[in-house]
Amino acid sequence: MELLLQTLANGLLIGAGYALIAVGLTLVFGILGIVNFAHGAYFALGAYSVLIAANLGVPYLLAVPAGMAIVLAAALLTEPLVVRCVQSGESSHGFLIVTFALSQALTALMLLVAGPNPQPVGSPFAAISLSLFGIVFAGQRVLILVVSVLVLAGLGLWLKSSVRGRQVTAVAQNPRGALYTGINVPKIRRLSFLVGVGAAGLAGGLLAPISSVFPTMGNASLITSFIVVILGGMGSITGSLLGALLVGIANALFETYVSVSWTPALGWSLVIVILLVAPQGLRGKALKHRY
Amino acid sequence: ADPIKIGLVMPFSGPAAAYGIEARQAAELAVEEMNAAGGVVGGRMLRVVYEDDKGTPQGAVGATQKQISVNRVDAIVGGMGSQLALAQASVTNNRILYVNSAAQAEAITEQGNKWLFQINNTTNMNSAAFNKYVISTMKPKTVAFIGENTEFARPLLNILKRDLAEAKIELVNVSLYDTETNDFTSIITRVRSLNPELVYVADGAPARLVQFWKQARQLGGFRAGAVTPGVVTPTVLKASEGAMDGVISGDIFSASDSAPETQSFVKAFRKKYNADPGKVHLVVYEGVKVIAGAMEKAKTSSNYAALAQAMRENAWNTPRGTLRFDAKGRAHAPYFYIQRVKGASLELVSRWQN
Amino acid sequence: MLRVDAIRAAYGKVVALNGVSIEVNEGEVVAILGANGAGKTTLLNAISGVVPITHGDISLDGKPVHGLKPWRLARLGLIHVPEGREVFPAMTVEENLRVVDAIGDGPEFTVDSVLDMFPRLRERFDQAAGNLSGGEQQMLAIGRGLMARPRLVLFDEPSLGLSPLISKFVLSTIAALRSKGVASLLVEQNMRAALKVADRAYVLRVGRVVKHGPASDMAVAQDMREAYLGA
Amino acid sequence: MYVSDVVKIAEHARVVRPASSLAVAVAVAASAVTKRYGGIAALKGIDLAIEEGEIFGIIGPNGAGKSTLFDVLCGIVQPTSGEVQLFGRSISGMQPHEVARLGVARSFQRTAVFAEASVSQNLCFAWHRMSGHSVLGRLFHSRHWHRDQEACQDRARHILEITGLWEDRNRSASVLAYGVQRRLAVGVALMTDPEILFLDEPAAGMDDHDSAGFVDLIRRVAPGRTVVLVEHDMTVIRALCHRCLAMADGRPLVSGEPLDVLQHPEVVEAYLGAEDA
Amino acid sequence: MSFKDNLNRTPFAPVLAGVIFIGAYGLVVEDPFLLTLGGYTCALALFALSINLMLGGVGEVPLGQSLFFGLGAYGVGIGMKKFGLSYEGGLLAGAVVAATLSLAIGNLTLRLTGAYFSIVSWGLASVAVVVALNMEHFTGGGMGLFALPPMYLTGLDLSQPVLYFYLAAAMLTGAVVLLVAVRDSRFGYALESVRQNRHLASALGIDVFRQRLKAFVLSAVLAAVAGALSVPYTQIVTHESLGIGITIDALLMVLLGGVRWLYGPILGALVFSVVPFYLELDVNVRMFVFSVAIILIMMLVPNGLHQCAQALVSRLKGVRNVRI
Ligand SMILES: Nc1ncnc2c1ncn2[C@@H]1O[C@H](COP(=O)(O)OP(=O)(O)OP(=O)(O)O)[C@@H](O)[C@H]1O
Ligand SMILES: Nc1ncnc2c1ncn2[C@@H]1O[C@H](COP(=O)(O)OP(=O)(O)OP(=O)(O)O)[C@@H](O)[C@H]1O
Ligand SMILES: [Mg+2]
Ligand SMILES: [Mg+2]
Repeated sequence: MELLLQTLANGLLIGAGYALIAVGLTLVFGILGIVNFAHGAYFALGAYSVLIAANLGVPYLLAVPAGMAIVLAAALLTEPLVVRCVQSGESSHGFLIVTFALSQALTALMLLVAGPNPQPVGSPFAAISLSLFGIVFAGQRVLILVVSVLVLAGLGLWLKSSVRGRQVTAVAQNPRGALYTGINVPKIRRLSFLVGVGAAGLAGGLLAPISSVFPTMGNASLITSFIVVILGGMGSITGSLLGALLVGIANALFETYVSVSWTPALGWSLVIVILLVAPQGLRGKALKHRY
Repeated sequence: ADPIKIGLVMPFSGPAAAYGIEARQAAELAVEEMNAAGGVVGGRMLRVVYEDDKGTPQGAVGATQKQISVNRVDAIVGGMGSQLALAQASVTNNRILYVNSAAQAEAITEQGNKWLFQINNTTNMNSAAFNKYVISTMKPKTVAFIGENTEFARPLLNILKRDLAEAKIELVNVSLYDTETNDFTSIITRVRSLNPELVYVADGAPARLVQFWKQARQLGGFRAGAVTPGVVTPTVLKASEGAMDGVISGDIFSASDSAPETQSFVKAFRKKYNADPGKVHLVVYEGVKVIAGAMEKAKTSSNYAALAQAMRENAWNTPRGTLRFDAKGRAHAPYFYIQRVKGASLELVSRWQN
Repeated sequence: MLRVDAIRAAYGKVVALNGVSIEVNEGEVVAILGANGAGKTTLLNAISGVVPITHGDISLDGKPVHGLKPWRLARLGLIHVPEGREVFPAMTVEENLRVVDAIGDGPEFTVDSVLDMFPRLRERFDQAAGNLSGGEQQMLAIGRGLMARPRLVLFDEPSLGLSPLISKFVLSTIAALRSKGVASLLVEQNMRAALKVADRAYVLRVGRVVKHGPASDMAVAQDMREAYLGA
Repeated sequence: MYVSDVVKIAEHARVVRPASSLAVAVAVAASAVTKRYGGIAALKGIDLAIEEGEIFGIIGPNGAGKSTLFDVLCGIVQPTSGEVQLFGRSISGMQPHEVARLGVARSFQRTAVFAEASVSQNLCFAWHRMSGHSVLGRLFHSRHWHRDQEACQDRARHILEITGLWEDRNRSASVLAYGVQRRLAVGVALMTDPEILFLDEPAAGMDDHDSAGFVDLIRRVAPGRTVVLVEHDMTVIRALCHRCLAMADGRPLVSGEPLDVLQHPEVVEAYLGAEDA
Repeated sequence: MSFKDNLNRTPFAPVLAGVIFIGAYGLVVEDPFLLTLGGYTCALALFALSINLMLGGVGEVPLGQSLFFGLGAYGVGIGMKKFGLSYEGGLLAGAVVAATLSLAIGNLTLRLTGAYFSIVSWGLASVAVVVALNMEHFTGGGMGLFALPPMYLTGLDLSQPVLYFYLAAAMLTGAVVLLVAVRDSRFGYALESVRQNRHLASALGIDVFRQRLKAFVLSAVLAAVAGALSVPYTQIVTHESLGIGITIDALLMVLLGGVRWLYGPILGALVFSVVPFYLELDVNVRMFVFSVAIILIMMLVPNGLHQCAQALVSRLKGVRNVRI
């Protein structure tokens, strides 16, 4: 019983982390139609930024926002590259190549500057762990859960009930129509790219103390985020939360009770099964017009 | 005279890039020392030429091919992984002298490849020593195995299973996780709930090893002894920030061995890089040194039959003592080290005579 | 209020507008007529900043607006109700209306007043816009345009796909907007109906204005035929 | 007053139905067709019998269910209840392409063309489904293949001419003016030489000249086919249709001769508005 | 210009040019590195063609195409090591398995589109990796299958660099001829119309799902053959051949070369496999430079390198292509 509860708690906490990483990916896809392969690289960049700030003596809780600011600056610089390729090209797959190359370039840059070795990031929460009825909650993970809930709820609220947020959705669905409606489409795109990438940076900074920092740390997270985003339905915030919790808890249960070596197949199998039943994911919306 | 070129084929990009960089450091140090001592084969200088194998077999083949036909190197040092070593060996076979520095699968040296040599112990050799220590000195009643699901950890598991069965020790858990895993909470939870007397962790990637131990500590750690064979490098120690305290490691090399040949290597390395050398440093350093030594002895850089003969027939003085190669090209060193992690360093527990 | 002076616009080598000049005065309804491919849509797109122009000038209230992006023009009270409706398909009718910043300085329209105008939309209030019928989408597009509180609306074939009854209603609405001080530039295929509500009209043929004048003078069949087709 | 070509043609050349048929076969039959989307009933019971060779018009206010009816008749949407028969064969459970292969072509209310292809390629796509060569045929019967290509081009040229698209044949479909795209959509449908042609507001967005041309075109191609069209342009309906159906709110309102239908008071009230009557 | 001039009367001319180039390359080049690299490049180009059949032909991004590449490689590996088949037998077995599996997979997944299809296909390939890792006695687990017996194709020894190059190039040429025929056939037209507008296509009587499935199966077989052709080069079959990395490489080749052009992937493969080997830079600098160069190329010629060639040709012909 205790093992089950602990496992469920683990799943929940891990899922919260997944959600935080995935939400930026889903946002950028939903609004720009871009599957951002560089998401993992921005995630790693967030972690490195926190590392640098921490090395300069900035306390962790300040280093995280500082790191996020650095990532935002990087996003601002790279945004024209990525967003420009949305419209140009006949194949409409140009973004694949651009975001992928961007991820390689960023990773190479991090390798060149910081070297390949994993480096530790300290956090005051890393040392704490709460124990409730014999169930252990690692402090840093609880922090992530809290931030994740706040960020997701904030984003969801923003998209749903502010005019600017609705405009973000509008641009996602019909940029041309948005242009005619007097919406500043490039600005909205930039905004959503920044928010998406910023969330990745934040996630990187928060997860760094758990995993330590190295240039390819984003790869695994990228895969999980893809699973989560697709499960939930691309572009849906509640969807990615659902997807993240589902994957987190399912993985935890499977690893504890069934098999570790088959776990990587579990997330994918979930995706495959769920999409065959619901082709738009759990909360995705079809964007098609009638003919 | 023309310089002698030694080709280093290593992963410089991708997840294993850390090893490539370490390999480069070691090779540079070795070459520097040799050149400072006047070069080899009549004063020819040594030069290292690098190619990236990206950590994939395809990449390894391309890089090795290029080393041979474009860069025209005289010998190749590679093998940062068994698949890579096999791929590289398929290209070098009968064409050039090839030294597999780090990969330890038995199969690499079973192919009947005359000009292939291996510096690291094979998995069997490593496990024989390490498991003996675990079983006869630590005497656990129950053991849990956790490791990456790759050609690195699987053979270790198989041998461990056999040895534990012989000693009637129960193996209560086996968790082989994917290399993309970055969260070990569930595995740790499960193992904690089983409460084994010993936890055996086999992971060849420094970043993951660090993650594992940090997460284990956050969840309260194990109430048991823990061992991990082979890969506790200085990088790992630094990044783990004490999360690995008390972990026992068995390795072919210990920087804290007081033997003079070890200490002179460690000192030279510290001087150049201001850090302790790890195992990867050692095997690549030895690989380069042994090749150069064989060239000097055989007075040739391209007669591979003669070079191979020289390699086999001589004993090589290296940082870990006197090294000999057997008929299959495997190196045999005098000692095996059992060490314990303490803070950011390893303390020597015992040195086993092989 | 709006002055378009000898503008030229081209898609690559295809010149779609070749020196077009038109004018819309305060509170006026001006019709643009012309055959398919004459360049009417391109003209509206050029005015609203969607298609760049290579020559000529456009000014709004005497200020040059040439090169301004659509969202800047919306701020100045110019809104374009485009060809092809361009609604947001997965958003509901309500969200489609509420997405608009009421940034213009024209008369106010609320969601309610739009729904009053098109009761059909009220019945479909919570439905995804992509599932609406063609005519319902057209109503939505018009309503959405008005929500931005424009003083000048560019209508590109607003009656397209509307039933005769509703299209009459839409045209009379455009006429009624005039009395609220909202000017319209109206592209229509239904020439007769358009000329009924318009004050003045221009006829476009292959990118040029070939005829213009008060609407009442325009309705001479033979002239129009020539103007349209260059017979 | 500018008298459009349409009106002129309408005056002295009403299409005469092929009189030969005493017992005319029914091409399109719908019985008690309903369609619900959640709470919305788009069709509330439609019965329909369109005879072979007929040009049949459907009119009705926006949202009356005309396009939905088309979707049901073409198998794109499965009705909630009721049945559709084409040439006496029930199409329930058939995929849209299977229905199309019965000899049905349609145009859509939202213009649908192959946007990345040129106008003439658009037509070739439509043709190849029926007559193109297989992969092996391409490899081993090169001569036949070339002949095929020429046959395709001949037919395409014919369509280009009758739809007035010849000038635009090499332009990409996506850059055409709206009205021209509508013509292309009709041309693509015609390229398959359908026995039943469903046209959803084909003349919407066409100028008077083009819609006159369109009326002409339909008259030209109508013999031997059944044409069903939805239109909001009453001139077109009057000029073309043998019979027509007025719908409102998912139900049939009136059907019969176009002139009668258009003068029916309910139709005038719900659809046309007083003045046009 | 008459309407008929649109007809391309010499669709096989580029193939002929290619054959001449291949012949010359094999004769002139003696360096085994360049020859084997040439052969491997042909295998990669074949894989890129298979990807482009999905990307340019069906309009989906097949992130999991490596599944079939890996099947081809494992077909040879398992066939030769575990069943004592010849190389040809292994190749054939891999292709047949790939065809069967793709039929089954396609039936399930081709109902999805866009990112959903891409990710599910990636998922399947990832599951295949897990299977390959865990079914140790069959696949060799993490170590893979190695020490394969000598490989012969049509009696020719593939360990000879020249022969390997020629045979791989011949397979590639065959695939190109097949794809040209596909493009000009009823199937090719149907596929193209489905890609551009599936609603219209189905209203014209085209069975959308079937066309997509046919293309998927064909691309799977091509990928499997490519995978089999890569084995004489790598000499070891590992789970890497099933992994996303190889798909991404091939995707980059396709996009770099140009999606809308049949030969684009081949051009891309050439650039991709040759250029990095000759960028004499520190590896990480090289990776950085190469990635940035790719981004720049995509900014300048968003439709791939063939756009440059096209612009040049039309400049020469005095025609300017108009696009906005
Ligand atoms: N994106 C484009 N690229 C190239 N040419 C275009 C593009 N859009 C329009 N054109 C061309 O410009 C000319 C004018 O087109 P426009 O759409 O302005 O005509 P229109 O008067 O609105 O016609 P319609 O009444 O059919 O809507 C046409 O010849 C058209 O083919
Ligand atoms: N997929 C759908 N989901 C929900 N409602 C739908 C759907 N399709 C159609 N409807 C509704 O059914 C009604 C009939 O639509 P339909 O498109 O058939 O009308 P129509 O007669 O063609 O109108 P118009 O003349 O404006 O084109 C509309 O009110 C529409 O909102
Ligand atoms: Mg227009
Ligand atoms: Mg309709």
